[in-house]
Amino acid sequence: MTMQPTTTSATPPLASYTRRTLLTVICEASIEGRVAADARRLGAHGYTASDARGWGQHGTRDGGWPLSGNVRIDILCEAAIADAIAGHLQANYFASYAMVCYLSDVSVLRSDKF
Amino acid sequence: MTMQPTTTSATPPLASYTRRTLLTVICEASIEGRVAADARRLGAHGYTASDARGWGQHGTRDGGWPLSGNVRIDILCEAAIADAIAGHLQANYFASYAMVCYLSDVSVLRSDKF
Amino acid sequence: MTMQPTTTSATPPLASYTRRTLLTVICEASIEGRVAADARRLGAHGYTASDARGWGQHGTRDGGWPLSGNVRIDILCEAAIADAIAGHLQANYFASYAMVCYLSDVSVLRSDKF
Amino acid sequence: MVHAMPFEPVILFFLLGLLAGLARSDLKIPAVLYESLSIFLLLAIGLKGGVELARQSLAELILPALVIVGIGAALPLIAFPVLQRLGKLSRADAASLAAHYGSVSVVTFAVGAAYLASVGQDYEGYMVVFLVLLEFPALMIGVWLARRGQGESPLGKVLHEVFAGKSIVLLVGGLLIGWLAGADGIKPLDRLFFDLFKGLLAIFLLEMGLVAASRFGDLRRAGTFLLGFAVTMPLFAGTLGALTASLLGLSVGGAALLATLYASASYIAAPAAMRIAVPEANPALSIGAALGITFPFNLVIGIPTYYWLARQLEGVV
Amino acid sequence: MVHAMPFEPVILFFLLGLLAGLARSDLKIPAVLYESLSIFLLLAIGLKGGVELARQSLAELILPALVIVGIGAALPLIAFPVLQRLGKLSRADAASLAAHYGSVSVVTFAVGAAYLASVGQDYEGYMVVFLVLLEFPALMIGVWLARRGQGESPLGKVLHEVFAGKSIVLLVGGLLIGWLAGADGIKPLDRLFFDLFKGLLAIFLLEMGLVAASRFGDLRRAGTFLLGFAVTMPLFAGTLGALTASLLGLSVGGAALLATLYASASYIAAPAAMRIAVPEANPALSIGAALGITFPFNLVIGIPTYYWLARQLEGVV
Amino acid sequence: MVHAMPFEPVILFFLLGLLAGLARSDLKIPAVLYESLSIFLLLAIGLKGGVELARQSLAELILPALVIVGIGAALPLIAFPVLQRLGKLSRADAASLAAHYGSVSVVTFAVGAAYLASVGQDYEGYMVVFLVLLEFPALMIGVWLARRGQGESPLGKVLHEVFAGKSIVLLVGGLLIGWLAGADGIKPLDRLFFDLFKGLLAIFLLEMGLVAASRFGDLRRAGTFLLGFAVTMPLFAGTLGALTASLLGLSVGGAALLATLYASASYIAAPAAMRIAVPEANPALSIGAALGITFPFNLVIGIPTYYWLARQLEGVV
Ligand SMILES: Nc1ncnc2c1ncn2[C@@H]1O[C@H](COP(=O)(O)O)[C@@H](O)[C@H]1O
Ligand SMILES: Nc1ncnc2c1ncn2[C@@H]1O[C@H](COP(=O)(O)O)[C@@H](O)[C@H]1O
Ligand SMILES: Nc1ncnc2c1ncn2[C@@H]1O[C@H](COP(=O)(O)O)[C@@H](O)[C@H]1O
Ligand code: NA
Ligand code: NA
Ligand code: NA
Repeated sequence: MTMQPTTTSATPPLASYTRRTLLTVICEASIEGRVAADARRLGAHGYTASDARGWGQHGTRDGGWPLSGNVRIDILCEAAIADAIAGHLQANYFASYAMVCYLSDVSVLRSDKF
Repeated sequence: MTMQPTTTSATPPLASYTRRTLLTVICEASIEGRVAADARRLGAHGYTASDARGWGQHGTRDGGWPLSGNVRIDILCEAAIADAIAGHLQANYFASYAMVCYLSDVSVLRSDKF
Repeated sequence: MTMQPTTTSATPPLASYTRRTLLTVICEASIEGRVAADARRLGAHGYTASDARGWGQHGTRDGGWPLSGNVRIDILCEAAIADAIAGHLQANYFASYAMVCYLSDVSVLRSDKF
Repeated sequence: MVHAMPFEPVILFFLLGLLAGLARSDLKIPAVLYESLSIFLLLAIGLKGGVELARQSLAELILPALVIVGIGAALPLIAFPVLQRLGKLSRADAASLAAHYGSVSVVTFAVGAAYLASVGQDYEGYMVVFLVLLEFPALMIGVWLARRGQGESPLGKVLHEVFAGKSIVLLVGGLLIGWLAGADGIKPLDRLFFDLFKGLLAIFLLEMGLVAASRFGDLRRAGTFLLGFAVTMPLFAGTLGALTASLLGLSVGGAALLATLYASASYIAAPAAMRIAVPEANPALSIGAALGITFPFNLVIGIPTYYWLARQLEGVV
Repeated sequence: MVHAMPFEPVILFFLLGLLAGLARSDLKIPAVLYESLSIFLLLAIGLKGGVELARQSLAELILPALVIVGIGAALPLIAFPVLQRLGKLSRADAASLAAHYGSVSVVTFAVGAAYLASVGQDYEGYMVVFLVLLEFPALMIGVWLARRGQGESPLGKVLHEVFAGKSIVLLVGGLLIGWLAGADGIKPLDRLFFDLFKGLLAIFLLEMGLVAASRFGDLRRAGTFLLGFAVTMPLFAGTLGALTASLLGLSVGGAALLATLYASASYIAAPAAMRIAVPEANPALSIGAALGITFPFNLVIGIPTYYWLARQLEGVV
Repeated sequence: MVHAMPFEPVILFFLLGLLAGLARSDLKIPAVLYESLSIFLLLAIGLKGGVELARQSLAELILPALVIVGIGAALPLIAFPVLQRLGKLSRADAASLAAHYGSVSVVTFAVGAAYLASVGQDYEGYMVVFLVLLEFPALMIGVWLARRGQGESPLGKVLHEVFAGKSIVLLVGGLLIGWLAGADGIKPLDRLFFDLFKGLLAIFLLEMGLVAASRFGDLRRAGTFLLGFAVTMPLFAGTLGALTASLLGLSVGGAALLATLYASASYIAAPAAMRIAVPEANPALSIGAALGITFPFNLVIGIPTYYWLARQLEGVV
């Protein structure tokens, strides 16, 4: 797998990008509202959610029934805020809820939005 | 956050990967068709969309009503094309539409497809 | 495009992250079950799927009809397993099915889960 | 005397949705159910109109149609300067609002027809033809108002957006099928399209109540001028509609329905068309006013008022 | 003699779903159809109850309502120590299960009512009021049981979750609309809400069969104690319900329905509320027992048994 | 004389969808509504067949069933060499197309039955049993044709895919429920499953029109041979069906329906099964032909033609 991050990108600097962190949370649909509220309180300026299904440690959640649906939440923000949200989720939900969360580095336009 | 990109990946080079750019656009569902057409015209060879909901600068878009739905669009392409599409979106939609867009680096199989 | 991976992230090490690979597969909805079963057999400990639509080499798949729907599958796992799954998909599905797959590097919490 | 309407059950469903929304209930009507119901309602309204049309000489409809569309087209032209000068709105916002209020709301029409049925008042079944005809002109005028003197005009896009848009396809499609098949041919479909109409309209209104509640927040930005406009404009347009109908010799029921059409503000076709043709207009303003105020106003107060008006004008004009 | 029930067609739909699920068929009821059907069923049950309520003096309902809710509230208090001591379940799990079995299942109620209709047995139409009233207390008690002596109590959240939750909004909303509009006002909606009720209940039960099949896996973890509990508890609660009803002088049909209510375990409101208020409870246990065992048990064996019981008690108490 | 069919209203809905699709309207039937409607149609067809079956001695059905399935199984065996030799298609594509045309289309059957009802022609109610039986054999044969002499054969997968597939589960499930419950037991479900059948079929056909329009593009790749096949094959198969039925002494209506079954091409079960068992076949070819040409052809021209044929053969064979 040739994941050499030192390869420089060939893109011309047409638009100006800034590095931000993308926090992705996959969790039970029933706590979507709480996660969104927590994220807002901890400093996120936006969030996006889609319905999802899947399986993991807590078994199969096939979404065939409202109580078995998952949701995929994406929050684009500064690294420190992503970290604060991830820490908060870890402290408050990991023990009792089906939940996965991970971070990636992305380049955004209009960095003031995030 | 230990995002040291110098860590070399342990994956055996079973398949051969190429670096490509993933352009993600989150925007009002009503302009999905236009964004897709623009992307095709600017050189994208494929695109993927899913329904989404969320909030940001333009308020809450909960998807409970056709006019308030969002869409998440992913386009995998060469960096230069991603840049051209992002620049085009910035020039044509950012002022008037709820829209977010960001780029990430990914490794693809079958690079000739993108 | 300022994708300098050498920029160090400002996030405080509140939570402890580990690097994992995110394998994303976009394919015909009709083979979701088989891809999920293959992934499990090859060592994945979880998976997430959402409905999607799009176009690519195999034409438009607008999801307006069960047989024309796509699915987006995300599998978070160790790089070697991601590679094994990607290789398996390449060998078994690429020739006959509409399918795209790519890998990205992400930082996970609770690395033992993946 | 204005017939009190609050106990008409379909209105109660709207109020239930409104209350549930304001109480932040987790009640949600799935978007797909909303879409399915609107497909049903549009087809059913079209079919019903088509069946009535089959009983009618089309030639006799041409004159009334021209008058009704002509006077209807005056509505956005009257609303625009009011919005721009008195309301101090930007040209784009004024044009977009003019288009919303000049066009018509299919569901308001359906509730008006249900109201007439519940008070036992007949009306011309072909009114649905005017519903279809009144949908476009205001949208064209709105785009023209927004773009005047700016060169580029996306009228072509708007025309396609509207004529190939799903509301028109379903309304006109239903109309044609009803007209071709006639009452007898449609009979096996009555059980779905006619018998279930009011029940499904009730569920649709429940959802509209939820959506209207979620739009109340937008109204804060709107200011009092817009609030006043959202109530005055339908009353003005409704009066114009009742007068026009009396002039054309329509029945009392027909006059009440034409008043309802003129008074109603589009919140499906217009927002979609304006979003594409006049993107710099703020959709929160127009949808907030049309859906948050004018729609409930027409349901609870407007429709009985227009009916009362139509009865006063009977034999007068 | 216990009336055999397996040939009642709505039950056959449940069995079809169960079999399809166990045979790993790819049959899936889309989640949106499930939600749409449950919106329909809740509204329809509410409307029907409201229409009946309009025929009733409300004052006469106060005493029976108090007795029925009071005795109903005893159910989770009885179940909790049994689950904790005999079942060796954690406090959270015992409290959550007590809440599930103390609360009620709307669909079990609907099947019970359909059963009575099919054997030609009348019942008090206002029973649906008790259905609404019995939904809450057990959930409150469950939260209290789980949190006793732990300081923080999320009762407020649960109260909002339940009262603004969609089942209550739709049931109570339907009840009020039916009550305000009365049988005559509702008539134009009958074609949807009453005529289609049983057919749509059948499709809903098909889906419940599929869901129940997918929950059988959870039962392996549950152990034999829980399996026994999931059958014994409804029989005990059903008997208590039939006795309470006879005491209050309800009809045979009313007694069978109250027994069904007490015997039923909630699998919609309770799981949602417990997931938020008692997150450390394992939802697989409670949903597995309520939906995997108690629900099918009540459908096939329980309801005819409670009806038989109600007839035995007639004139005795 | 062939009965003209274009004014049969359900066909008009198909044409409306076709036109809307070709005009690039934004009209979309949500996928979930499509799935919900197909669940309804399959259950309703099954139930209706089951109720009729309950009036029938099963033993008498065995011989006709064997003949009908046997002759039906010849269809893919005849189509395969034609497609491979004359059409110069790859073995996989020829086998897949043979499976599609050998199997049957439930919706074409439903439209055929609606057509007979609208011209007042009776037919054997148990025809739906043959619909179920004819679904499988061609799929098995298609897989066998594609895999002959290649060792590995995924017949097991296909068998599970088909027998546990949702169309069979719903059709056979409905059949069994209708048979067990009988006409009286099913009565409370009539309002949904029978009264609404034609209206919901109309909405389903609207969607099929949209889908068919979106498949026209695929046909360009197909070439004229396939276009001819998609019209000739149903005429040939329909004639074989009418002859078989007359031979077996079925009524005129039964003969028309069996002709329709033989003539119809599967576009639900077959594509799903072939995608898994013969993935190297190009689905655009088979779906384009079956849905883009044969389905509309059967609706508008085929069905009246088969009915005409059945009447010509009456008393002749
Ligand atoms: N390794 C994984 N890759 C992708 N998604 C996962 C993974 N593990 C868990 N998930 C998703 O996160 C949800 C909750 O995970 P869990 O808490 O492990 O049950 C699952 O239902 C999946 O949708
Ligand atoms: N910071 C963010 N993180 C994730 N999604 C966002 C963010 N900001 C905006 N979005 C999404 O993009 C849509 C449009 O954003 P906006 O233009 O900021 O209203 C929102 O409705 C969200 O779905
Ligand atoms: N370049 C691309 N970017 C994003 N999604 C793609 C791309 N190419 C293909 N896809 C998605 O993958 C599916 C199958 O791709 P294909 O095999 O190229 O037809 C398409 O229907 C799209 O949803
Ligand atoms: Na108007
Ligand atoms: Na109970
Ligand atoms: Na056939």
